[in-house]
Amino acid sequence: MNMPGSDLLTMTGIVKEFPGVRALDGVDLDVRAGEVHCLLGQNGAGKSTLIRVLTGAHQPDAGTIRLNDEPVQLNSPTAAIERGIAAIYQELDLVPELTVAENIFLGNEPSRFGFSRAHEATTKAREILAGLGHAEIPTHRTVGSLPAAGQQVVSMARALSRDARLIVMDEPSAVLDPEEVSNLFRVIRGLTERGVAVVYISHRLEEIRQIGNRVTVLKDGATVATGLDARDTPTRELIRLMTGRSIEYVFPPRNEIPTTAPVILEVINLSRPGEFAGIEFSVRAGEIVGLAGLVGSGRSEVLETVYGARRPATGFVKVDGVALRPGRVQAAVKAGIGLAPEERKSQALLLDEAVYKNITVSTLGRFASAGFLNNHAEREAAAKLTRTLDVRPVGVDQPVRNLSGGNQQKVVLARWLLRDCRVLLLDEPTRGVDVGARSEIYTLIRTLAANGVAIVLVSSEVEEVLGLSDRVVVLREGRSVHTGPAQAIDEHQVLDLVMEGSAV
Amino acid sequence: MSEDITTPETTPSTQATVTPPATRNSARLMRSGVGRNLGLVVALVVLCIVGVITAGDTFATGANVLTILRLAAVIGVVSVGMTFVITGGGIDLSVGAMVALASVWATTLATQQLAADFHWIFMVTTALVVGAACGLVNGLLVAYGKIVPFIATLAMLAAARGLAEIISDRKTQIITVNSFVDFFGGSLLGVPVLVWIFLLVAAAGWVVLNRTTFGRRTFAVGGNAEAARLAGIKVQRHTVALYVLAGLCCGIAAVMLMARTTTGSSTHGQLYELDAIAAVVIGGTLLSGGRGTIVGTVIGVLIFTTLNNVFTLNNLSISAQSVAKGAIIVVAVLLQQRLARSSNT
Amino acid sequence: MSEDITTPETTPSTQATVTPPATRNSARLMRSGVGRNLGLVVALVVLCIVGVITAGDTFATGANVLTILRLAAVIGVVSVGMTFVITGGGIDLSVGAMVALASVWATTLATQQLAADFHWIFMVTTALVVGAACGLVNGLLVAYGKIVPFIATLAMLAAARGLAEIISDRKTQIITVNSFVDFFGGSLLGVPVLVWIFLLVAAAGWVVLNRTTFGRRTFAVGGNAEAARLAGIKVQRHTVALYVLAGLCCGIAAVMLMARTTTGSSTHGQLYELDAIAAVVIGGTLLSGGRGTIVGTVIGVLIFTTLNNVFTLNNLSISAQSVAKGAIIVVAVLLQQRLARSSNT
Amino acid sequence: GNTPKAEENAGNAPANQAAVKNDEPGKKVKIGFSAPAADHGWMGAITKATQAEAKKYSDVELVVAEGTNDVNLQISQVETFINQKVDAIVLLPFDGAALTPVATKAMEAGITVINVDREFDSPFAARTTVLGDNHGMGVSAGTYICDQLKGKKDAVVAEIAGIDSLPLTQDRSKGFKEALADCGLKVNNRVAAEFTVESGEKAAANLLQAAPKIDAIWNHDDDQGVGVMAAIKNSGRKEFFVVGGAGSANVMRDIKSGSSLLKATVIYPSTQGADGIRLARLLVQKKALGDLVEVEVPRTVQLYAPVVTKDNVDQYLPTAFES
Ligand SMILES: Nc1ncnc2c1ncn2[C@@H]1O[C@H](COP(=O)(O)OP(=O)(O)OP(=O)(O)O)[C@@H](O)[C@H]1O
Ligand SMILES: Nc1ncnc2c1ncn2[C@@H]1O[C@H](COP(=O)(O)OP(=O)(O)OP(=O)(O)O)[C@@H](O)[C@H]1O
Ligand SMILES: [Mg+2]
Ligand SMILES: [Mg+2]
Repeated sequence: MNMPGSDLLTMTGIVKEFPGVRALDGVDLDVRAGEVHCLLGQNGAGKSTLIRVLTGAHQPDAGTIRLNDEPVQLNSPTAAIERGIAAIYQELDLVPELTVAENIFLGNEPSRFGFSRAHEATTKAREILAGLGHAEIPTHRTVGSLPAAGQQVVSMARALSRDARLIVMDEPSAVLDPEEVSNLFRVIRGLTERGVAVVYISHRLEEIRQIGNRVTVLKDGATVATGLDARDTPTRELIRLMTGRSIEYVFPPRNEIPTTAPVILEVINLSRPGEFAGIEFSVRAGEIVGLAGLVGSGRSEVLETVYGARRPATGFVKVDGVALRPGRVQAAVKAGIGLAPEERKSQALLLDEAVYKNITVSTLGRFASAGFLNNHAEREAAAKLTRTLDVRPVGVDQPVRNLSGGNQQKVVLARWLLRDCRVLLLDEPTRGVDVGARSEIYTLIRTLAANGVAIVLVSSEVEEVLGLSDRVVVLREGRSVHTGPAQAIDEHQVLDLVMEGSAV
Repeated sequence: MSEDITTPETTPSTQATVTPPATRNSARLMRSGVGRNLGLVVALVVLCIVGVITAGDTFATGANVLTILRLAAVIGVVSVGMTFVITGGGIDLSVGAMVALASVWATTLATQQLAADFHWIFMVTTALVVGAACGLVNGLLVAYGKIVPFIATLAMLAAARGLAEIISDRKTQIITVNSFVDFFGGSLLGVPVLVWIFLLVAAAGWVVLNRTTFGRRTFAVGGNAEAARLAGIKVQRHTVALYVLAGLCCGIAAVMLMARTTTGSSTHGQLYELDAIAAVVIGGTLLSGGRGTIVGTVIGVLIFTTLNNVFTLNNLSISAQSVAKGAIIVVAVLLQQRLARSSNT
Repeated sequence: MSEDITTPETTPSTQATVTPPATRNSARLMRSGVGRNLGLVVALVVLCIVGVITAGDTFATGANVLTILRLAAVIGVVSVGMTFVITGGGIDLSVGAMVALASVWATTLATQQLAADFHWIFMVTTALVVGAACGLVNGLLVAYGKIVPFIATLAMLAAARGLAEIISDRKTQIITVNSFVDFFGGSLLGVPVLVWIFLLVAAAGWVVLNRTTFGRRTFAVGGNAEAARLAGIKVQRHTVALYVLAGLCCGIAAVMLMARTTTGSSTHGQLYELDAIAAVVIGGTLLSGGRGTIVGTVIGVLIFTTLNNVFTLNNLSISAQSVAKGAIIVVAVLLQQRLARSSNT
Repeated sequence: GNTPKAEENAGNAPANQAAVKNDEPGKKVKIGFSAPAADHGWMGAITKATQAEAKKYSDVELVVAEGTNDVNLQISQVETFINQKVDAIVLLPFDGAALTPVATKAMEAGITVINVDREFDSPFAARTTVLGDNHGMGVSAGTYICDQLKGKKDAVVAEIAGIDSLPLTQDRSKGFKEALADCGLKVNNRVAAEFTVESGEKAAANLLQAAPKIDAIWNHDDDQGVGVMAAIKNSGRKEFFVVGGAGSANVMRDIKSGSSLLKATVIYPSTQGADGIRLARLLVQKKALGDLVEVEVPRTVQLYAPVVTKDNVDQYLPTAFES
């Protein structure tokens, strides 16, 4: 192991070009052993690309990488792994059909003469998961059946399973709740104490403050600042470095909801065994109701059930007082409900399709006459939204696959903003979105509400739920433990509620 | 399928962020039309050049071009239907059997009698209805019975061919309705009616796939069925429609084959499933769904047909043809990939 | 493929997080072994019951069971190889052609002379090497040439069959090496050697797929090739290995077919690709890769062969057999799904 | 009565008058029949004629296996027949050599095997073999074309073969080539189809492009010939004549009409399977062939491949198969 403080990794002048896009244009990064080095930048700044260069998944067009002052060629993931570089990628790169244990040791299976030692793998996997505070995750379950957060934990476990001296974490906290995040930080501290270096990427600046030592800021594929102190650099300064402008990082003011506003959405006694039970809430026109809770508390399931994508065991959903046929997406869509789902890759995006096609796919009727599409109108409408949401690069014709994670999320959101829904169900709408675009999105959501849309919001960031909603419903293990105005409760109370269900 | 193994660098990527509108439009054209199919076009052109060199006097004649087109027409129509099914994330192994069944049903004594007494349109309608009905069964089995498309359509393949044999008593049913043969065997403006039909079907297919909501939804269903469902698309109903479309195309192909051979027979359309899928896939449609191109399919069909024609003109032995075919397919695809990659940089 | 359309309810969900270990283990067994294949087993049993009822005196005899097993053996070995390729996210259309080529090459005069002079092992080796070599070419084309598996193996199908015809001059090559025929045509402990080979190949396939790192990595490559690459798996090399394995299985199948027919011929193995893929898919392996089961494949093969046997015994009209086959496949799959669903709740 | 029912002519041999005594019912005979896939007209006709023949005898029970081109499956079908303890097996093998071992096994099990059309490579594999004359077909077609083209030294002769990988196709082509060589001609263009209408049309369309001028075409199979004639009609070409093969009723009617380019066809009887049934029955019941003095059924019966022209078509039309 290296002594803490010595330079472990130096990347200089890294250039990476994709056809038509210069994603990295001379990036420098140096990481010391035993530190948490934070990488900041707007969506599309090139963070993930830099990480992929570092882990051998991409080949740089120029630049040098030195490990322990030795120049290295990382021309395949294997090469990077062999040199002790492990990564948690932004897009969960797991094999859904394999079990948790198998995923953790993928490519590094405990084996003898080529025969895998399942028992050993299970035992070791349990150890690692327990170390991550997730002993409850069953090692024999297929990863595809785990929720996003569980998958994220498996991803972390995999990175830890290799005896790495540098671990790269690309937005590991995007799907985690505060409880999980502090868990993660505990693990990271344990790593750095052993001299392992961690490169940490997140759009949540408060996390940087808590865990980071130094910060490097990327903008448009170039390093604009490096070696900043993670604790002392003012937020304003960081945001200015990232975006080139100063942004008020606050929630827009709430609208007054007239008491006469009609109730649009009613959820009555909704249950699905094993997921949630007896969920009841209603949303009035112009109101934003936030669902708070820990990961796994069943918030996504509730939204999907309201949307008809899952069939409830009991209860029903009413729109304008009329009960919808349960378990039918069509019925919900007809009644004007829209759902921006949680997992963009598997539930929302058509990765190989152009940005504008992704945005208009659930509003096609509006751009068609007699079934024939007006491509021009489609592009116009999509372009307007991508400008508002600051999607980069700006063209609406490139396939969504080529966008950065945060920009993909904006595309998902744009789809539902385009649609004139009466009820909008937003599941983690700002997952992986940078600070600049985040405030745009908040404003948009507010504006929608002001126009009379009933909105249900799920977010793992309690601050976001409280700041944006008019009322909050707190879920714990599939049951609602509190309902009330957002202003009457603070972050700590919510956290106490979700963990114990007793406070207030 | 494992074409996904390609490293991210090789995925066809797109124009620069800051291209001015004019260039962007032409770039878009390049990408969507000629560009994406450039390799295929080159492969076809190379094939034609080989044809001209080795059998110039006969290959480059108008009559030969029409022969190639006529041969391409039947399997071409089937392939257009197949393009829809595959783009929508399915596969249809029963196309050949559906062609056979439709041709047999449309040439039974009863149907022919009706056609002779009134109009040949009865035969055409019968073929189309039979094709669409088989497609409907396929679609229902896949979308609502949740049987994997491969197995559902394999079952249809067995059943439809068996039914065709039962109906025809395994006899070749000769068409005696001359008006039918005259119409479909004839020409319009010097181009055979069959070729016209092919052109029409391909053009209609292109428009539907690229310019309508139906087409757009097909891409969505094939690209990510779950996302499509959550986006509010009626995925099951759409899937059924895709198989009906394929069945309909088989009905049309049956009419064309009836005109070409003046018969209906349970042996018609043998191995069309392989030919059609091959043409579709070589044309650039993804077997895993979500990406499909009618232009590519048409060129794919033309490549295979021209290949056969060149072989025959050169009097090659069938075995040598086989080996050469394998090699040429590989070379053509490699060529196409090279070109696709370089046209993107 | 569009089996993904299924609503979340129908995806095989799993037991609760907090099940006590004992229940969990038995639940796991249910799920992985019998459970997942329960529907298939039931379908097979139903088929057998039908056989016993309709033709009890002959169906239930030991000789008839051996007949079914012997028939299943050849296509069974091919299907085991196919299971690997499909699980790994590919497909192999060339299996039948590889069987033909291997059988022809292993029965040329020269090889037979060698075998007669020394040992029949030379014929076996030739067949295996030819199969593996073809598989190697397939694998290289797919993994490094980045040609979609469907097209690459379609090209191999054409080329290998053509080559087999050229080598054999389209004549059936009769095996004169008696020791070869005696060995492979014989029995061991009352069970034909061919059946032993099938059992061995299936058992080995099961162990490799489920108990070795190679097997685990096959699932990873088929399930998410990019994730596998990032995890440090050499995806390309692995893909090549899968196709070589399939080729090797074809070589073994060629030896078995040679023993059964005492011939090598370019017409051997016709449409094995369809039969094998059908058995694999009906067995529960996902065509899109990432999920595969050898047990399912073996039962799938047995279902199809038993079906044939029952039909032959019952003297159904040939066309009716086709129709019935299609219907039975559909019913079997629906049955399986119902059972799989109910065993999960 | 057990005499063949009044023949509405379902494509069967004419009543063999001398065999009447043989037709009297005897011991029950269970016969298994297996043939390649009926993926073309002639093969369909074979199966149909066989089934029709068996129906005529009240003492014959016929078990028919699904047609297949997979020798492995066909072998198992024969094995199943053995398990069923049938009295006789009429076997039209997809590949004669490949089915030899299992046929031998059946013979060893005491079952009478009748080999039809494609020959086994061992004399012990069948009691009796009924063969068409493929080589003879080629010779007949070639000789006829030589006669018609006599004197034309630079005549262009084209050949449209059937499934090229089958030995029978090779035999036909060989005979054709030999006969042409005798009169100084050769095959200028050769394409192969697959015995189906559709493939015939396709092959012929390409052939007509490849050869701008043709004097004579021999097409191996009348079923694919329907497609061949359709292609010729489409091309509008008339400078040649066509000789067919197999002898379907359609073709014979065309020949009779005289207005077709089809001038002749060489018969390849589709009654071989039906003959097989009769012979199997006789053998099992230990009867002799009616018109022979010999008390045993002969080992080999090779059917004759005559050329049918306008002059003699009436003689053959009644037994021709409706493809
Ligand atoms: N395969 C690719 N082809 C083309 N362009 C790409 C590709 N991958 C990334 N890009 C582009 O490179 C740029 C950098 O993307 P990257 O994913 O590194 O951003 P990021 O900083 O990680 O953003 P986010 O915070 O949203 O995750 C973006 O403009 C993106 O569109
Ligand atoms: N980390 C985990 N490990 C294992 N199972 C989990 C985990 N998290 C959630 N689950 C299971 O998933 C179910 C609901 O998870 P889900 O992700 O839908 O909840 P959520 O409140 O929407 O959380 P998120 O904010 O992550 O979407 C729970 O019933 C639980 O059994
Ligand atoms: Mg990123
Ligand atoms: Mg959720």
